[in-house]
Amino acid sequence: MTTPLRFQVPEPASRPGGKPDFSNVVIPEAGSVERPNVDVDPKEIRDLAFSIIRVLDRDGRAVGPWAPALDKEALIRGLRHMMTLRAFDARMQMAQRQGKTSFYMQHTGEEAVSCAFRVALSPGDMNFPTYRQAGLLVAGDYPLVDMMCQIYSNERDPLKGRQLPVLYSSKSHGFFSVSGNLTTQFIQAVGWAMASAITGDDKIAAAWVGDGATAESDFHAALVFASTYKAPVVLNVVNNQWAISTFQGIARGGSGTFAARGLGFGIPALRVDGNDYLAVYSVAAWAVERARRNLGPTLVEYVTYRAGAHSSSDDPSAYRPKAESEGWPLGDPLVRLKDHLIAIDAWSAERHTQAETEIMADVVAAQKEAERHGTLHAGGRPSTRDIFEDVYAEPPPHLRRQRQQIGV
Amino acid sequence: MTTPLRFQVPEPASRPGGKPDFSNVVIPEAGSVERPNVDVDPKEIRDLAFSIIRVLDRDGRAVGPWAPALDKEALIRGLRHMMTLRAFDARMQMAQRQGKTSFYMQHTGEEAVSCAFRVALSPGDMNFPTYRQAGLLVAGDYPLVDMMCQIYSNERDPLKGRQLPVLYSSKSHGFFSVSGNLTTQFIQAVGWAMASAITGDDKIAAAWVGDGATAESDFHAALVFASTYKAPVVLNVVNNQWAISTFQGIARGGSGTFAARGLGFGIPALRVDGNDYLAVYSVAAWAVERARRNLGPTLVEYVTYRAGAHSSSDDPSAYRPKAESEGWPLGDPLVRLKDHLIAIDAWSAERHTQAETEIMADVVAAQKEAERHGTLHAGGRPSTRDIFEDVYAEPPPHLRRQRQQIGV
Amino acid sequence: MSMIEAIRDAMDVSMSRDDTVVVFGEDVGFFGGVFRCTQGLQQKYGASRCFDTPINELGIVGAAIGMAAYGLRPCVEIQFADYMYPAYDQIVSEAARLRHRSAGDFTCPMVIRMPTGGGIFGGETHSQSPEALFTHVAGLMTVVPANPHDAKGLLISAIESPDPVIFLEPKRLYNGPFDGHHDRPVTPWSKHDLGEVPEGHYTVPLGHAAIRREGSAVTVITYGSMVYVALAAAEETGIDAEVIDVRTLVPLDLETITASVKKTGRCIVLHEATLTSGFGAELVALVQEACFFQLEAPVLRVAGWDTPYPHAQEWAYFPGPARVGAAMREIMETR
Amino acid sequence: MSMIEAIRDAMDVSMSRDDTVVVFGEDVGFFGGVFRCTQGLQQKYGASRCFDTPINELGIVGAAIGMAAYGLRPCVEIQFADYMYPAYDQIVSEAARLRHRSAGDFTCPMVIRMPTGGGIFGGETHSQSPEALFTHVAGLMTVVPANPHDAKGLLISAIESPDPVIFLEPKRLYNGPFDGHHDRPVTPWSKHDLGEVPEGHYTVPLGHAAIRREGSAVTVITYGSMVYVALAAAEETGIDAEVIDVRTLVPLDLETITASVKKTGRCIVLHEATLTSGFGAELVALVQEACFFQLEAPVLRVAGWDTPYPHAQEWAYFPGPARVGAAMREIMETR
Ligand SMILES: Cc1ncc(C[n+]2csc(CCOP(=O)(O)OP(=O)(O)O)c2C)c(N)n1
Ligand SMILES: Cc1ncc(C[n+]2csc(CCOP(=O)(O)OP(=O)(O)O)c2C)c(N)n1
Ligand SMILES: [Mg+2]
Ligand SMILES: [Mg+2]
Repeated sequence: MTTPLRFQVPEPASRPGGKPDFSNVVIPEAGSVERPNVDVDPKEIRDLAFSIIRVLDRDGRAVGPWAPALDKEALIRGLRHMMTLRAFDARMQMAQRQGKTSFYMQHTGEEAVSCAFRVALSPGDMNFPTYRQAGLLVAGDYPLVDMMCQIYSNERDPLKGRQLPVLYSSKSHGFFSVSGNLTTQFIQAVGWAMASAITGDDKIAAAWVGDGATAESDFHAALVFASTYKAPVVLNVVNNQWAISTFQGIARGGSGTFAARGLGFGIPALRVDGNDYLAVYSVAAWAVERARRNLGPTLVEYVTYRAGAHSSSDDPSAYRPKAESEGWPLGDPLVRLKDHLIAIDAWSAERHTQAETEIMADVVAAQKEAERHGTLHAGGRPSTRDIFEDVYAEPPPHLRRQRQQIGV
Repeated sequence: MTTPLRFQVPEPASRPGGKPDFSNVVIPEAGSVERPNVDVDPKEIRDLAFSIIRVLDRDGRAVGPWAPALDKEALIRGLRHMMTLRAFDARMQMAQRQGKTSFYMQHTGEEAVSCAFRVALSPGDMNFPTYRQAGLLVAGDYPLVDMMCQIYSNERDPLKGRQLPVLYSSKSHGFFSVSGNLTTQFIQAVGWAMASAITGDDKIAAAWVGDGATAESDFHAALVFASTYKAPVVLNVVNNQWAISTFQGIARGGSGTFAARGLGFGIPALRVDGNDYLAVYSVAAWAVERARRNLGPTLVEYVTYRAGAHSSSDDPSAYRPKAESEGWPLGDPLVRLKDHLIAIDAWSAERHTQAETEIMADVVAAQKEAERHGTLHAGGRPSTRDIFEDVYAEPPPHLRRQRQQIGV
Repeated sequence: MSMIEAIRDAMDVSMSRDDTVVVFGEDVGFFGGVFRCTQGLQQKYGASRCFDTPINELGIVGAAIGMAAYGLRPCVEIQFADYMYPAYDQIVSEAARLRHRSAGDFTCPMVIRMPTGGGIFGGETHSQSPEALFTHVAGLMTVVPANPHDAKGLLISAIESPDPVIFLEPKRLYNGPFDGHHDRPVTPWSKHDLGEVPEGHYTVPLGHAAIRREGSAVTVITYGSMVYVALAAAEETGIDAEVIDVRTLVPLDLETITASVKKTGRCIVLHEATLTSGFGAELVALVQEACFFQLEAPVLRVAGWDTPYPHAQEWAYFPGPARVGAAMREIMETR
Repeated sequence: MSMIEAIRDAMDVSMSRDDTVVVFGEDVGFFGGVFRCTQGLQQKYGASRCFDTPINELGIVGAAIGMAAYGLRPCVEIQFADYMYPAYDQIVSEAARLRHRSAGDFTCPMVIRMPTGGGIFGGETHSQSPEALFTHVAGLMTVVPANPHDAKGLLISAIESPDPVIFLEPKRLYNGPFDGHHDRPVTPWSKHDLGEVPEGHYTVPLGHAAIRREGSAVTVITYGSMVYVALAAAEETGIDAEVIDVRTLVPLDLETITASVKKTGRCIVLHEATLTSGFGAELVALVQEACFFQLEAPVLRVAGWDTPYPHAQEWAYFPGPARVGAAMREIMETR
């Protein structure tokens, strides 16, 4: 027999006890990647799937062809969105520790992705998010109190206590009901976009998935349908380097990037610095315009890092170096946008501290308001009747019988 | 509102009544595509996913770097394999029309793909075929009588009448049980290959799927696992231009080719003239060597044409021009190998006619033999007991009770 | 008209009345479906409303869910019920629960049509009856028509339903009321009153069973092809069976069922799907609870064997009139 | 030891005795599984025999089928039973039928482990009990252990089985015999006799039920977490119930069940899964057929409501001792 085969399982560059090592993340200079027209032939831009589009340079200046036309007010709003999301995470994470709810998931380090993307959308567009895009709600001015009531499963929970915390839903805010099952929403987004095209509407859809969840087979269904029908959809992959305990290499395999997945379908694929608010906005706007102009889908990979735990049930120190996040080469999205605003004299350290205080005050106020309507185990809660409603528009006889059994 | 979106559904170049049109199939000169070393970096050969590797030129000469080292005897054997498969198809198609079985599927025009690939494998390697790779059995000298007994579901059917005709199974001949469900076998092949690597074996797997079935989500699972674990597997896509009534554009979408799917996974992807026996063999050998040398998976797209109906239940004239197959630019694999053998003075028109007669005689003899053991509705048949056996290794009580109910 | 024509007519009527109704699936567009159920719809309504899809059942249902969330009413075809499994996650985890988990913020009005059942020598992957895999799932409705009139009326109801409906079409009934006597010709629907299908729009409401034969001796609860097997068995045994076609498995018309069983005091549950954990088990559980004191014999089940559906031994697998007749005799002897 | 340790021990023992046993799934390799059931196995046996997979359940099961066909004995983990649906086609159409369709040419010895059931505030996607979706499928065996001793012995039997086994682990029992009294602390397995797990290799054979409480008044047939709910209800109502832990749903130990029901004359079927078409329906159908003339009351079912599993209203959904006790009183009053 010829030399025996060997089984190969990818391993991350470093594990607990080891030194953080991101030498494999090749980072081009800010401003160095060209910006094609939105009607470019996908074939011409295959290389964009293997680079990283960046706008903010080391000195906090916005450079290169992808530097967007966002005025100071817009940028300050963006910073406030990210600061709000971070403050919200801090309070809710603590509330979970205090037993006020069962579960929570933070966005730490990834705030720019959903916050900046949201700004590139128009009213009526629809996101099909995962559990880690609450920035779409925050940047869309969805009431923090309502988010908190959902997390607390209290009497004011818009979802009536049925859903796990953070699996929000808001049609009016272009935020599709988050599923606990990974990746199912990716093909649904494509279907929603097909419907918009079928009816001659001008709304577009945005699909969201994490690096780990791209491995699910629904991802393939989405790319096949999007490619075949040229659906007006932006296919977003948030590569925060980790699934739960498995690093991106397990899902990604031998392809250098997740953006590369688009190449097999003739779908233009861009890779962007996910911690660069300006770059994220600019790439999102490019992809949204392609969809809106009926030029078809775009795949976007956001290169970022999950600085916190996967969820309140997770402890990353079991599978990655404790200090790994400090080694992350793309920095912190809030700090980078803040530094940019200061560099362009639109902001100052003082205003920042002041803003932090204001925002935290707002979040705490919202939390107080939410808690007046109860938390998971105390105070006002959804009724038992809510279990039986909305299973169908009209409760069928067998459900009416079951309701009567517990007398609600 | 901006200009309304439009829904786009791909349409084939021509439909019934129209002229066959394959102008979209770009065909490079035979011998014009380079042949990289098997340990090449996949990045270096992305262009091979968009070309077509061809060996036999217009004059029937074998040209270029992919011309394999197959001696005359091997080539004549290959021709005989393809002629046998075609004769087999003719007889079984007729038997189905005569009501001797319920269903049949032909290979007309695609004989080179499975017949030539089989020759590149070694004993112990395992194919995970679809219903259209019987050439793997024929070229592996599996008894025609056994194939026919399976088709007839008769008393000698190795599968005891349980399976639909042509869904053969033969572990000893490296032919995994064909499933009636599309694409499920693609990931199973990767798992088999992983097992071979896990145990330090030197056997490799070959996965098979049609152009239409690449759309199934199991295809994604297979590419993800193959890419992540560098599994020793050859991933074969037989692009015969049509699914049932849907042309390849419906499954392929915006990517120029099916081979391109590999690029998203860093899997080397080759496209080959599926009607060129020498090219198919040569590409298969290249991919098999990569797998055997633990260099990982290869995706191969065979460009061919389904000259016949999808199955005995199908009538292609309802969805494509009657004469479309005559317009197919890559010709007939049997004729092309025959012409090559004549061009190199290894064969003659006379020997060909003689071989046709011999082969048909063998097939007819096999059919007589098979029919002595019965056909679907007449003569010897599998027993009713066979319904209940092999559901589990040991029949559990409830199945024993059910067997007793019909007294078998 | 045939059941195929009735089903096509239901989609045609719905598409002409409501622009949000769209129809798609594998080979459904240009070709009109492998069973021809959608023939002519693309020509009539254009490729935006009736189109071919890639071969990906997960994609078909997943895309339909997105469309339904947008506001369309997709009516999709899975080529054979045997091929619904890849879509099972989208059906169970998504379509069935969307209204509930979003508290009505998003809904999923859609129909998933699929040919079901055996009798066509289709082997294990063209013969299955997976209805019980849907009836266990809260949020779905499951419908099985047994004649052209019901097929059209029920399909229109399903398309107009605000919630997802699984619409299982007994393929062996497409052309006539097959009663299990595979050695005899099947009379075409054109020669059958239930083959008389009104023109235009009408509905058969979901959740209502139909009594196909009145009787006093034993109640046979069934659906799909088995309705005609039960009728044949009644004639052949001379046992005065009451044959109930439940038509809608969920929501179930328990009233009609219990009224009948209380009258006859005996009950047989009949389906083609494998016995264990089949929908028949649910029917037995409900009947014995509701009619315990009226039952003179245990409720019997006649069903497919707990094996894959075989190719050559099709008629030994299919629960035909002989097996049903034997069960009728057995239950009449019990006292 | 805890049920988690018992399950880990079963895999450890099997891997050390048989090189062909491989373990993989999402987060099961380096990290040792989100419930820590595979902790230490990669360190002990290497990444070739215990490894992490991409997040694709279809791929996990599909690859395992190929490995089983090669000659390995994969024991894979689906992180939560709620996530098995993407793999359902591979389980139903492939693993379950491979031996039959290939006439034994290829077989599929594999175990698919998955945590099941609620009680952890996991909401609709971390709480489901999909056992009935497996029991309907010919070719599968379905096992639900209810204590550490059985968990280890049954899992070793499952790994050594020549056919595919679905191994459902009631996650609420991982650390102790939870009886539905969520307001009380759970005594850890270490303080429970069934938490005493023999060292090394032993098996609990598939297909055998266990009587957890002998009684004369009513038979409660159940499995998983509900075993302890039934025991609690018996104590609290003072009704002398016989509690049967079926342990293996398919193949089912019908003898033990019918012997008990014939003795008590009354029967309650209890599970956490949604009522309609749940495995309880099959148990009722079998019991009423086998024990009709001994039954003094209809068989009652206590089960999860026919709705998705809610987050906040978990304890109104979970069939706890109060609901089971009420059913016991009701059935004792019927005569
Ligand atoms: C179908 C399915 N399988 C598994 C899980 C369990 N699970 C939840 S999140 C997660 C990791 C996802 O990682 P990634 O996609 O990278 O998203 P991230 O958490 O990093 O944002 C897993 C395995 C699930 N929710 N659904
Ligand atoms: C899961 C599943 N969906 C649908 C089908 C029905 N079906 C059988 S063959 C076929 C077309 C496959 O086309 P292709 O993959 O191109 O293979 P070819 O027949 O051309 O060799 C379809 C739709 C099936 N067998 N399984
Ligand atoms: Mg991630
Ligand atoms: Mg094809």
